[in-house]
Amino acid sequence: MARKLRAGEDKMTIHVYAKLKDYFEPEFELEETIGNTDQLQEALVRINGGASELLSTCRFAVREGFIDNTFKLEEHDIVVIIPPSSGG
Amino acid sequence: MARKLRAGEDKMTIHVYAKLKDYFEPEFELEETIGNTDQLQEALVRINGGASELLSTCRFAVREGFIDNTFKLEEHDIVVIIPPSSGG
Amino acid sequence: MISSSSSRPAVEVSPLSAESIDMIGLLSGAHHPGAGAVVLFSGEVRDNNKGRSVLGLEYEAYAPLAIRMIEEILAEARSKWSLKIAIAQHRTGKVTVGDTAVVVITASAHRSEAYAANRYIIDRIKHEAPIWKCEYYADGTKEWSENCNHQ
Amino acid sequence: MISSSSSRPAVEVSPLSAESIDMIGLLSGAHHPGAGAVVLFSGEVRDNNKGRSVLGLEYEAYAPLAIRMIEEILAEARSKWSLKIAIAQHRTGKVTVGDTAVVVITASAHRSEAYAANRYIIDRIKHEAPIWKCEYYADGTKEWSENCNHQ
Repeated sequence: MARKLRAGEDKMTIHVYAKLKDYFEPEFELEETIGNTDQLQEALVRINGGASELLSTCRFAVREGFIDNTFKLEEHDIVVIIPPSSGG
Repeated sequence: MARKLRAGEDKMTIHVYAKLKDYFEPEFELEETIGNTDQLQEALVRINGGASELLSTCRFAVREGFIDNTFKLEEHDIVVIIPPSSGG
Repeated sequence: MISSSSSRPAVEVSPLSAESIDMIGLLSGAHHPGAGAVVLFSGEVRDNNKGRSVLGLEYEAYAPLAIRMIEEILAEARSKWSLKIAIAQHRTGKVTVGDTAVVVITASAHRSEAYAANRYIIDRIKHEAPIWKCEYYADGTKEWSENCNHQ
Repeated sequence: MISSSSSRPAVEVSPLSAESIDMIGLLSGAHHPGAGAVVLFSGEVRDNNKGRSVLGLEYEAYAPLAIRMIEEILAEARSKWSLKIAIAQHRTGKVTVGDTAVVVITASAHRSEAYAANRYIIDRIKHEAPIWKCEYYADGTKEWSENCNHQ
């Protein structure tokens, strides 16, 4: 997936998959400043509280690698939110 | 394997497989009277003592079913001698 | 996808496929003169799940990460069990009842390794790779599978 | 060879074959709408064994008993793991390096059962069925395998 370079824009882009698409658009932008995955999770719950439980089980990825809450998110990042695999 | 009916003959027929064929013909007849598998094993060791160890690990079958030493062999029986499987 | 213990050219198999999985083609290529055991697993779409009648599934993947994770799982299995061959391919998109959703093929000198590695690979793909399943039911509804660990 | 839990006509597979095993044909027929997991094991002739270079093998069977025992093993596995499909076929006669000597295919709702049953079937066939292997070596000698339990 090619990284988007968008000159002059400082919005964070969010991609969601699978059941998260029941709560969010597959791809959308966040206006607010987000510093880490905890803050991102909080921002998403503000958008749709119904996704709260599901979000608490998700992992996050930037640049095709997993990140945790210690990773410093920057405004132009594309963050992928990864629900649990079905495992079946 | 069709059972051989041989009128007028009272010889026991022996079939051997695999490594036993290094010691015996694949199919041969025994002149002596054999009552059970222990006696059969002894008779075969008398024919070729080199097979003694191998014979002690073999099973015996009559009419496509395994038999043990309690089975009363009769003179017209066809006895199949079954070495251990290779297991590999 | 290169098997380091193989002297033959390795078959390049993409870990994800949007088209039907060519299980027969993959199996036909999965032989090696030093491998006495080949084990194939095919995960196929059942006509029912948890008591509900299923028409088909849709698999969605976060492709770049899914591909990298499957390749890493295969490389780890190859090394751990000295496999001659280890390949896996998972469907994306819509699959119907009877279709193969995922295939794993392993080959090794003896059978214990081929079985163990095969099971290890499918379990890790199912539990770790970012691939999700949406079930379409006969009653017209659909549902994304959540973490259901029955096997 | 009839799977009692199947509503489809069962494929009749002879447990012994003097001709090449049609692994692809057997696998192509081994699908069932209620089976989410298909596992195939192929035992193939390796180019070496215990450090010796192998040209080929010859399998000899006490056919009537071998056939009955394999059928009984399959029936037992079908019942124990509620399999949708359980088939096995073992070669007799000469086989060369790379040839399939024995194939086992199992299919069940979930994968644990298909793996476990497949392994159970091949282990019992290898250890119990009256089928013997003669190895032909590159140095011109041959040898009947005796009880070697490595797997």
